[in-house]
Amino acid sequence: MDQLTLITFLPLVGALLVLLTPASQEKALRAIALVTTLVVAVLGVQLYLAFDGSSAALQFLVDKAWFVLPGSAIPVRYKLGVDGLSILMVALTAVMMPTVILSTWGHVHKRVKEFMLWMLVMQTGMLGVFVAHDLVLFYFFWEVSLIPLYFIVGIWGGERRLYATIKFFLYTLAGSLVMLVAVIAIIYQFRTADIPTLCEQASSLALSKQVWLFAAFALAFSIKVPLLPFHTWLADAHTEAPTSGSVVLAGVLLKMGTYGLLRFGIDMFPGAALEHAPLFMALGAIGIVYGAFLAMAQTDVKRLIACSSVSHLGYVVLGMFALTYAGLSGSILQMVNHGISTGLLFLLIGMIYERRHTRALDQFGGIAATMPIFAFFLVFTVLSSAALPGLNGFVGEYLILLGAFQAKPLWAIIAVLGVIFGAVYLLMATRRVLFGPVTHEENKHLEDLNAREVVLMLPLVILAVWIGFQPKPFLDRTQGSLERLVQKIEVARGAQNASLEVPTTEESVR
Amino acid sequence: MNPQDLLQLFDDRALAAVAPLLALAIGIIVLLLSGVIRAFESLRAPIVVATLAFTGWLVASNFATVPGSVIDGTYIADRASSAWGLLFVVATLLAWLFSHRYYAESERPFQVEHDVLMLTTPLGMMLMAGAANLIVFFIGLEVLSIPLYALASFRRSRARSVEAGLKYFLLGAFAAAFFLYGSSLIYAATGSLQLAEIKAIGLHGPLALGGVALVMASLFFKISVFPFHLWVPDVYQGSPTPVTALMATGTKAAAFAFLINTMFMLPKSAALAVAVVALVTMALGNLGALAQTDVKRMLAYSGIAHAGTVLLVVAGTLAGDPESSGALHAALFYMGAYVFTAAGAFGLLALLERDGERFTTLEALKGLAQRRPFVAAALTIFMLSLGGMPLTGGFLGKWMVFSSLVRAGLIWPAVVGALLSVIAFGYYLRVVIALYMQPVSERDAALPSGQTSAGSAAPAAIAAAVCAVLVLVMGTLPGLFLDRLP
Amino acid sequence: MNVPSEHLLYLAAGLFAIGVLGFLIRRNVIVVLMCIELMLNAANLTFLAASRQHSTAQAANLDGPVFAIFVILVAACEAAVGLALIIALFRLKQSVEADSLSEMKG
Amino acid sequence: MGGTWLLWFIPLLPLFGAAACGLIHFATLAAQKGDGSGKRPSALAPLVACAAIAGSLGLSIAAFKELAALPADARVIESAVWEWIHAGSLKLDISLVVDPLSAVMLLVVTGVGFLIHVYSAGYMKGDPGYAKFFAYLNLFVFSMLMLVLSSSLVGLFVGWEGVGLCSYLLIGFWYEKGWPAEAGQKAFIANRVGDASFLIGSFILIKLFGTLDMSDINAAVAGVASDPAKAWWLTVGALCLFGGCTGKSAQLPLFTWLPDAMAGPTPVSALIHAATMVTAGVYLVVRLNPVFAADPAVMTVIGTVGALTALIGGTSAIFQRDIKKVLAYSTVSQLGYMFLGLGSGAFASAIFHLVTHAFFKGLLFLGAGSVIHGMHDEQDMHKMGGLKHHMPKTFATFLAGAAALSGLPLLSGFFSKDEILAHTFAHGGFHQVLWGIGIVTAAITAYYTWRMVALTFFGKERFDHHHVHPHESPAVMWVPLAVLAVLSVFGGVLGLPPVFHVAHQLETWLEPVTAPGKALLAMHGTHTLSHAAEWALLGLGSVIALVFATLGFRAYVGGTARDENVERTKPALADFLVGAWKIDAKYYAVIVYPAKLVAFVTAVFVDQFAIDGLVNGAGGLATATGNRLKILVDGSLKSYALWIGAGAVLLAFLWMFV
Repeated sequence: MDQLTLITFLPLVGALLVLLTPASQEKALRAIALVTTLVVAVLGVQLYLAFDGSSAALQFLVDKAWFVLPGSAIPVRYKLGVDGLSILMVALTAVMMPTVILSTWGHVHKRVKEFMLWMLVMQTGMLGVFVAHDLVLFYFFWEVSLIPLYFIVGIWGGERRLYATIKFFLYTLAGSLVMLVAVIAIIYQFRTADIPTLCEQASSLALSKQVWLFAAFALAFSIKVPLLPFHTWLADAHTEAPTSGSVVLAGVLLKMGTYGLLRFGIDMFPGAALEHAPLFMALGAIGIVYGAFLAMAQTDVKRLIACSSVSHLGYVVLGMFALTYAGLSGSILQMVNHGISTGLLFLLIGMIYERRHTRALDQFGGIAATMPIFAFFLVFTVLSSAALPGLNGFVGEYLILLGAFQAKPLWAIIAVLGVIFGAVYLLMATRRVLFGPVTHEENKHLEDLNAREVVLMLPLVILAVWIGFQPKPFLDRTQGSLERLVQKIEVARGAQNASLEVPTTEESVR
Repeated sequence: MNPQDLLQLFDDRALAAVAPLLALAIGIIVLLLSGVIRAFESLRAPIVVATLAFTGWLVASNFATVPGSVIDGTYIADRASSAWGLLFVVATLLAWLFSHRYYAESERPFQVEHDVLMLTTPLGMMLMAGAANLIVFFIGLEVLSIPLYALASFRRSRARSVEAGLKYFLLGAFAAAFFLYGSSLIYAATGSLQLAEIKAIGLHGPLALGGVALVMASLFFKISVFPFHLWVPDVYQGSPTPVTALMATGTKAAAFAFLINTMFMLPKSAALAVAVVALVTMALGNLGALAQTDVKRMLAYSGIAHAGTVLLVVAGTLAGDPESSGALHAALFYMGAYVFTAAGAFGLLALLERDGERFTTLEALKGLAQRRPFVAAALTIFMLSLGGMPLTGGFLGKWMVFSSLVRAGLIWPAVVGALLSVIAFGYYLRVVIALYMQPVSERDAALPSGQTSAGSAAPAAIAAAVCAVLVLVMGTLPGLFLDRLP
Repeated sequence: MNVPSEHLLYLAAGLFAIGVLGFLIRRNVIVVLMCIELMLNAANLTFLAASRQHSTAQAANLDGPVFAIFVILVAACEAAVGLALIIALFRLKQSVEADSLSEMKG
Repeated sequence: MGGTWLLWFIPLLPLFGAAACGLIHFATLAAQKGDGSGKRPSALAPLVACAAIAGSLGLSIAAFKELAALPADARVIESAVWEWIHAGSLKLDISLVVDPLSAVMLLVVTGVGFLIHVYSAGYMKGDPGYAKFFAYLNLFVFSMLMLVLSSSLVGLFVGWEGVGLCSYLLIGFWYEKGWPAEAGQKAFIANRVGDASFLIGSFILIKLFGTLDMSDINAAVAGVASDPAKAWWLTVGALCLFGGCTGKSAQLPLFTWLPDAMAGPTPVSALIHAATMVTAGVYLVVRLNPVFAADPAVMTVIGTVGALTALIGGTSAIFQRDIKKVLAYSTVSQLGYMFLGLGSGAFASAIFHLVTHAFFKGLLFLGAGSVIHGMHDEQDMHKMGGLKHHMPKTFATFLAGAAALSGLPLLSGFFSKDEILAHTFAHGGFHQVLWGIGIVTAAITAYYTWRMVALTFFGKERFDHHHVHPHESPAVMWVPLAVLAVLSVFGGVLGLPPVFHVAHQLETWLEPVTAPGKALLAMHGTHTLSHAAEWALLGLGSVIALVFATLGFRAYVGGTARDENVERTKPALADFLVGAWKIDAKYYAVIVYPAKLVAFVTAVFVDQFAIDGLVNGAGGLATATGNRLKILVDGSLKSYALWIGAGAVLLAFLWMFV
């Protein structure tokens, strides 16, 4: 049994086990889920270590026949593989799930069986998206991964959960259905559904057709990222989702959008990506500042973090569409960083919610006195999220800003403003939660984090410090693929300039 | 028609072609006889199942050997019509299984008549699918429709059932009359009723095109496409749920089978017009369903939307889809998936309805997942398949329909079609939300949970389970079905 | 002297039009049933006229009349089922008004 | 020491110290929570912290000796390189470099740091967060050492933001009081504004030089400066970097956070807001002196900002009532002096003033701390007076510090400040105006310093005797005061003016570092001062210092009468000065409130109403049309048949004629 099939479908086996155990035995259900995710985590780390970062080729390849489309006899294959662009996200998804499952001890008490079932199915869906290398298989995993979160938000969510879950489902679905037409068009155009071959051949398309296909793909992924105009579903989905749902949504699901933009936007249609790069850089940069202002005005702390996600992912898109090596590697690393820091933030807010059952900022104040350990972790996470050097956020952000500056200095400068506003809203929130006199009676005798809650956060904290101090092994993992990608972009840039016949005055600085 | 022709009628290849029809006919007659004799009363179910199984086996064997045609070419049993035939047999079997123990005591004595009527419908469908002559199609149409009119109003005690039956009858007859007058005009213009000859002669001039228009109108009525779709909600809601299942799946498939054979009649320039009609149908179907509270009526509207989707395939072919049998493949697979999904969905509603409570409203479905997890799970799978979610048959059906459009170059209709199914998910999700995410409404809390009293619902439950599994298999391992397409 | 076929076709068209209009206007369901019969007969007439038109001396084109026979056959079945339904309606609603058939809507 | 990991231990020791104190803090927390009796925090924490700082002090002295032993032109010790971020062609590696400049800074940071650690062991005794305080202090020293030792601008940035973080944590140390947390937040955000401009500057440097290694940059500046296209970028880059310095060293646009930073404990003010962190800006300019010296316009900008900040700082300190606020504004003013010096190319003298300022300002802050400690946290000078009998040692050391600060002749302050003024005067042209501002500020400095001394230690005892019993601080606190007093008095030895015909120790020591910058400056004309001019300036400086010192002292030795009548007669002026020219209030009006308003507008109108409205609108539109379509299906047979007939006609028409 090859590694990738094992790691992708092991959670499904766990889900089956959960299905078979009676709903009454909650302890056993939680144990199964935890054990499964732990095994997958070990596999994920093993995969990460065995991955050779310098080669751009697909590794751990699995390639079996699946079915053949009638008439034109286009083979659709069950093809899995990992390359530099996806290895970090696969490892993160595998490593984060045990933390998420462990956190459900605190806040999921009713219908535990269904919750564990949906969590495990979601993990398979997410891993599938990152490892699928057949366009149809990718589309299958892309849409199927919507359903588990739909149920998780819908059943265990807050008051407006039905509104939030329908809105999130239909919004993402609309994007992916437009993408479906593009997927069909490109498969029948090149008579194959294999992503690597499509990536090579697609750049040979006429620019106008390439731009149309790119727009369709980019729309679906921009909704998922979420990029600026399509972000309104995120705040509702986060606020109404249960803690573990928010952690997974922020930690991994949003990255499927950015990964999609990378794989199907830039890798598949470099010409069109070049054409649209300034637009996306603009949306990213403005998204950063817009998200920051949004967060400043929030009164619900969970909604505040959701808005901060809009701002953070603005960085990722900015870095990606700078189309420079630094920008690209920074954006891939920032996908992981955002998963860690925002995941931790949601976990912490979840812990406070379990104790105070409210998320309104003015209900807190002076909690640092009664819960020092909680205060330590919250300040730590806020600093990692505000990109303090020495922690994970900084490495990604520095590379992104550097890459963006090399491409379009204007957007980089606007993004640097985001650094300031980011610090502003995060520190304002920390101050209103932790510092100041204890005004509310309940805050006086909140008991501090217990062992379970600290242990479940440790892997993410250690990862944050490790990426902060020693980012080289993580960055080296993406080296091979990124060199291939940058080389591809140069070719497309050359072709574009040749077609323009205008000697470019602005010397390109590497 | 001299004696040689009569003998020629029964040479071996022709016999094989007509064998399934004969098998059905014999089955119907035996069933009728069993109804007459009180002693054979218990044999009713086995006869039905035996007939359908035998016919199914015959059709399947025809599918392999591709026999010739009967009565000098008016009925052809080629691979396509055999495939459709298989679909009709399955649809009827499912509908019949769901009608098991469905009717209240008052209608129980007429169960034999009900089964006879139900058994004649596949005969009509096969004739329609294999018709190469307008007469054979007309006969098939009537052999299908008249039993359905009776079946629709089977629960005479209920005003709604009678109203549905009568409405369906009057409008059905009205459309049939259109068909007749259309084919007479075509006959007047071309002098022949044989499709191949008509195709050879070609249809020009007002008379011929007027005829085509009228024929197409009646076909569009049968597949319930805009502006001929208005009867569907009332008839589907009024008639007993198993009959609705049969109507939604069987008749639509038969009409599409014939439509694909007569696509040549439509002028190429009509591609855009057909696409627009199809899209409007999808829009009306989906938007109409959005406003419904009764699940059965909602599924009726969703049926209209699905008819619109399959019609897109016709537009695709007219606009020049490079794959010759693209339309046939798409329609066959789509209707195949739709048969299992819609029959399963209606079957579940029938299952729930039999609990004596008007169970088909959304309000009644609230919190069902707690009390009847399997029914809820199956219903969710059907809803997702109707919406076209991957891992279900519905998705690949939609995939093939859109690919025929994309291949033909009709990009924007494909995009609009795709976006309309976002609206579709709007109401499919409403069912799933009721099942899983809303608490049981107090009015229904008192209802007995678990299996109901009215005898064992085993056959219906098994049928629904099989449908659900097949829908998933069609989604995950479509190879099994795709490789067998003609 | 034969009546030219066109005249027959126009007559049939007229009959068909009357049938359709009758279906739309008349309130009594039985009359509606009769209108359907009228439309069917219009089709029969066209069939026969066309058959005559397409028959030549040596080869008579008899498809039309064959179709006409089947139409008459079907018309009979339809009438039977239709009347049965109307009786059922009458038993329930004590009226044969077409408008009584509007319990389900929306 | 070169090429090994030993150098790394200078910053790493305080890091391990911080971690150890952190663990101690959490351990004591657990203990407190356990039996709830609030067991007194163990004395272990200060020991660990002071040991860590002592360790790096020892290593620093050893490094200094090894450096001194090297020949003058090859005075560089580089540690092993640590590869940090590799992104394709861009290699951001960090190695620690000890060269004359960083050696000086090392000694100042670890030396003064060690004294302040010892002092705070006494000052913070009994505070529940005792171990936490030392953890933060050690973390701060780690960041400062990283900043000073790092070879690349990225490593420097790590230290840069690290010190910003520690100042945030330490200012908001007593967070339960509420306003210290706000002050901490304000400090961090102001630093972040500076850091943003620093980032842009470093990106420009990468764009120009392809690397961030400071020695490579300094070497390549000459080449880049000559190419006209790149020179423009270089100037913008230099100004951006200077923007970063204003944030960190509390210069004109971003100085408002420093006075509020006094909310933190006094040792923090001494260490961070007097001796080390605020000097980071000066260190950066001297470290990258060629980059700044390439364009004379940049130098003038630095000079003017320095002069104006000095003036605003000085004037704002005159009527302050809180002793720490006086010292805070005085720090802003003295930093202004340093940047004034840098502006006229006097890199060595700026560093000289930095060193002496660390001594006497650290001393004054610790002295003030000792006063506050004795007066049970009373900081308002109007409630003190006549403390010279109660705290003789503190009084003596405070006097030395005050004398040095006000520039009384022969003391360290006099020499370093005078040297800056001399160089500014020598620079000529516009810088002479700046010199004028400098002289006026020197006068004001002398005035408010001695006002402070008079109000605190002389005159009638204005505190009520029942509650407040001022007492001398324990040995652990006044010994560091004594050491600093000695340094403040004899600090001048480091850089005697040329007129004394004795080699300027610091200038020769820093020659290799400042040479490239000076060479570039020389291209735009050299400036020398005749002996006579120098003597004149020395004389003028000492006269002004003496005159205004006595003026300030005599005005307030009697008590606070002068303050009261100024507040009565010219309330507007008093309020204007105490509020630091109302700049902070303007910031709130122009930046903070509008930002909150824009945030509210975007959140409610743009986001919820506009974008979300569209989304929900689409949903609503669909359901609305759905409901309206229901009317179409009216259940009547007739309408259905009509639709069918119409449909047939439509199809016929469509195909016959289209």
